[in-house]
Amino acid sequence: MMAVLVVAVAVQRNLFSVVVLTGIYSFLMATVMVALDAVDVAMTEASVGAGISTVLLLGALYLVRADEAKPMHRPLLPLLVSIGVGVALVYGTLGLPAFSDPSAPIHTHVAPRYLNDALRETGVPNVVTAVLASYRGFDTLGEAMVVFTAGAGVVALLRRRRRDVGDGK
Amino acid sequence: MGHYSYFVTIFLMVAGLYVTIARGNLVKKLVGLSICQTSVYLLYLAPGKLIGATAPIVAPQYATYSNPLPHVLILTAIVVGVATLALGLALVVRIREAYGSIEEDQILAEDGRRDAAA
Amino acid sequence: MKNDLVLRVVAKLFMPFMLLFALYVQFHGELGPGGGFQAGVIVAAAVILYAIVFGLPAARRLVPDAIVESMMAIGVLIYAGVGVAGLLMGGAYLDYFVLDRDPVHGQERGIFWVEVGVAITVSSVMLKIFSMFASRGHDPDE
Amino acid sequence: MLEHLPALQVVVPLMSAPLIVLLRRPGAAWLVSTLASFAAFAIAVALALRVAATGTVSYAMGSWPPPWGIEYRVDALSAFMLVLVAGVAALVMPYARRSVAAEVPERQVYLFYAMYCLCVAGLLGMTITGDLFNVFVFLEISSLSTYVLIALGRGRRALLAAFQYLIVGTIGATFYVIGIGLLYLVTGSLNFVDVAQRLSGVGELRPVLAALAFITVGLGLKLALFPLHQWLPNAYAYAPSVVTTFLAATATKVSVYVLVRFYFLVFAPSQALEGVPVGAVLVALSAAAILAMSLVAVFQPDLKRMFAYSSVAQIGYITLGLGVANESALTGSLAHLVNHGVTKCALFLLVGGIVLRGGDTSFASLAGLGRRMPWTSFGIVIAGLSLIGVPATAGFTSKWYLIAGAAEQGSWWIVALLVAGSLIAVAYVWRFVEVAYLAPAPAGAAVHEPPWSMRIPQAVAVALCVVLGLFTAFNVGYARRAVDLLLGGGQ
Repeated sequence: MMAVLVVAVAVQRNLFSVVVLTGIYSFLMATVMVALDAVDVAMTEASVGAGISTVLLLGALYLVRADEAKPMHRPLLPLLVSIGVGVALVYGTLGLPAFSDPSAPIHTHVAPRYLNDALRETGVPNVVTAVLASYRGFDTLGEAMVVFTAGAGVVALLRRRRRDVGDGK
Repeated sequence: MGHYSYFVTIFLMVAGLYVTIARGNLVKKLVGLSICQTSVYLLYLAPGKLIGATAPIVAPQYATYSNPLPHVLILTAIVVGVATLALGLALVVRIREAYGSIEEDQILAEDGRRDAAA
Repeated sequence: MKNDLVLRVVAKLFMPFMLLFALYVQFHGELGPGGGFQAGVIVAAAVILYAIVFGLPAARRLVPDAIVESMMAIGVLIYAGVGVAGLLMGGAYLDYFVLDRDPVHGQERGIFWVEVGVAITVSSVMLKIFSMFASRGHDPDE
Repeated sequence: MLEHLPALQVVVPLMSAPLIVLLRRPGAAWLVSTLASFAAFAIAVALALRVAATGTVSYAMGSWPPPWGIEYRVDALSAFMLVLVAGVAALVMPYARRSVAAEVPERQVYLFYAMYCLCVAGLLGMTITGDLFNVFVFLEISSLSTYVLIALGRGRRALLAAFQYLIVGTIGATFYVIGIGLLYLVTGSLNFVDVAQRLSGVGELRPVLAALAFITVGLGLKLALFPLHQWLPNAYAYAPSVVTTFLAATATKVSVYVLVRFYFLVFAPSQALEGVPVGAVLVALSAAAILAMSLVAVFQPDLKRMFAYSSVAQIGYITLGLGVANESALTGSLAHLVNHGVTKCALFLLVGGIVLRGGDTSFASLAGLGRRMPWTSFGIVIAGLSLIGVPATAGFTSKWYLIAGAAEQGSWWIVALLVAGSLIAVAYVWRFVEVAYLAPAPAGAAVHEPPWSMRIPQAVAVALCVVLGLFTAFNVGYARRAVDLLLGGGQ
């Protein structure tokens, strides 16, 4: 289902449809995340991927008003590069532990402490929140900074210069 | 199940990457990029799942939980993704205002003409 | 859309519930899914809805631009400030144990303020980005 | 407070960015970021002295012990990089006041400085952190702010350059995330030291190999490793002068540094990669970079672009040393990080002065520059000599070690290549000399140098090009210590 959507996104030339399809893709991704027990992530993906991103894309589309032009040349090199990347990843993942293997390193190292002790050490039952805000709180500070950077950056790029506003000279 | 989840992830990722580097339309590039990033999330989340486990919110009636660390990392990655998208779109809007086009080929052609005239 | 009565009424009715839900997500984040980031996005979505239905100028009267821009900075400063508080009270940076005599309480307090900071930054940044895009469209092309 | 220096190193510039946004005044913004960058420089020097005296410093964020929490780790290698990044950041600031006022629209100036602080904090954070994922977060802080800084350059081409860099940079960051994801899946940890230790117990090598490939390509995109460099010349050519200077001197270098950490402190000690020809591939790519990019630089019509291409070539020298990977070559590589950083810093600072006074850096408009801007031209020649690697300049010492490293290994073709690269550098530096001194100046041109606030940083940078060539205690001395750390397996 998601694969079909992605192909549709790649083929579709009407940018409006592309954006809508991407929104649907994000919602599907969110449901997959719920199935994977990542409820916090699913909630974020649904609100950010399907919500905010779509609004931003639509807003930008309103400003640029365009459809995609026909490509001028056959993109052979990108295809090869993409396939090469895919092959490298398949090769790499073949050596990984199988799906849902409880003896995989990620389940036996580091994470158990979070699951066993987070409630006692931080008083917060949602382990994701505890790790996010406390154990790896500095990452989250960085994350907030990234958001801030994007906000200030968009202001820097899109704020009218004095001449545009017409109050300068 | 085995490695099935990885292969799905890889397909999605490669498709996104292809759209990003093959397409000349700047908005489409950004869409491809965000699909590519989104699928990487699965690469982290899928291995964290344990069948029979529940979401990592500690409660007395459950004993096994899925791994919370990938969730935290991916939360951060999602935020980074939307931040990048916002900046990218802002640039696209400015490019469109400056060049009147959002096709990479046309923009480069325009710059080439300008160079030739100079 | 500005003149559609149904939309206007529904939007007005929805606003308090969306904000309430955001608060729930914010403060329930320690027990269930959710937290500052998600709550921030929901707050932003509520105001964006308002802006879409009532127009950007109305939304700007509701939350002036300058305030939104300052809030972006204040949010991260709260977060980073919690870290500095940890330093001043004798711990490491972002050390919440020292924020209260009882270390676990200190943790809870630290996490609470950190999430508040995240929510403020996220909601104001999302709002700001939206309004930057929206106001860009209002003038003649090129 | 002294034991908290590692945290303050990053937090001071990080917190000054929102502060600037609150203040909003251009003057105040400049003052805050100047204070922050000088404070960061002072902290970096203090940390470097402490590492030299007492060895590696580890700092646990939030008092959570690694690998559960995020560790900050200052060792001989990262202390060395911190001094470079913070030093350049501080050196550029006094210069920035006039240059930014001339090149950036007034209403955007305070945001420019906020972005600059974020970029500095991002690069410092990448350098100091001991956590794989934290590198990604700070990489993104520095990248996002860099895109904005480039886009604030004059003219619409800056926008396209920033966009192209955004696409490439994000792909690079995504690849990096994939790479560390694979490492995480096989080791269960995100801490550099912990991952390195656990990696030696990993029997299955395919994910580790794939991780190596993805991390190399991801960081290679950021550090402009040939042939992944296409974004760099445009980004450097169209960004504001201050940004070009800071990026050329630090941003690519920090990515090289992260790559070095991975190669020598994560992959090498685990012996996971015995028999994989990483070095040979690096040497081949670097050789291509040195020759091809130096030649391309010779034929550029614009001074700024020429130096941008020369940067790609010079990064080739650095990665070449990593590929050869014996003691001398590595010393040369790491010393070249600093030497080339300082040299390019000087060159772009001087070019920024030309932009301020003339606005145009194409060779056609530089005719007779030696008479119009005698000091600037003289400075470019001195820094150019360092770029070539003439004895008694900074560039010479690092190239000398690189050549020695290649000779020890018996790779004479590499020695020949290094000499050839320098000869081509002579050709492109000569182009400037020819235009500036031998071509007649346009009639009526008077001497018109940039203001003192810009000349002093320029003079300091040019002087450093020579001083670092004569007194090698900092660059080569520290590089030596860092190499001991790298080849000693990290502990």
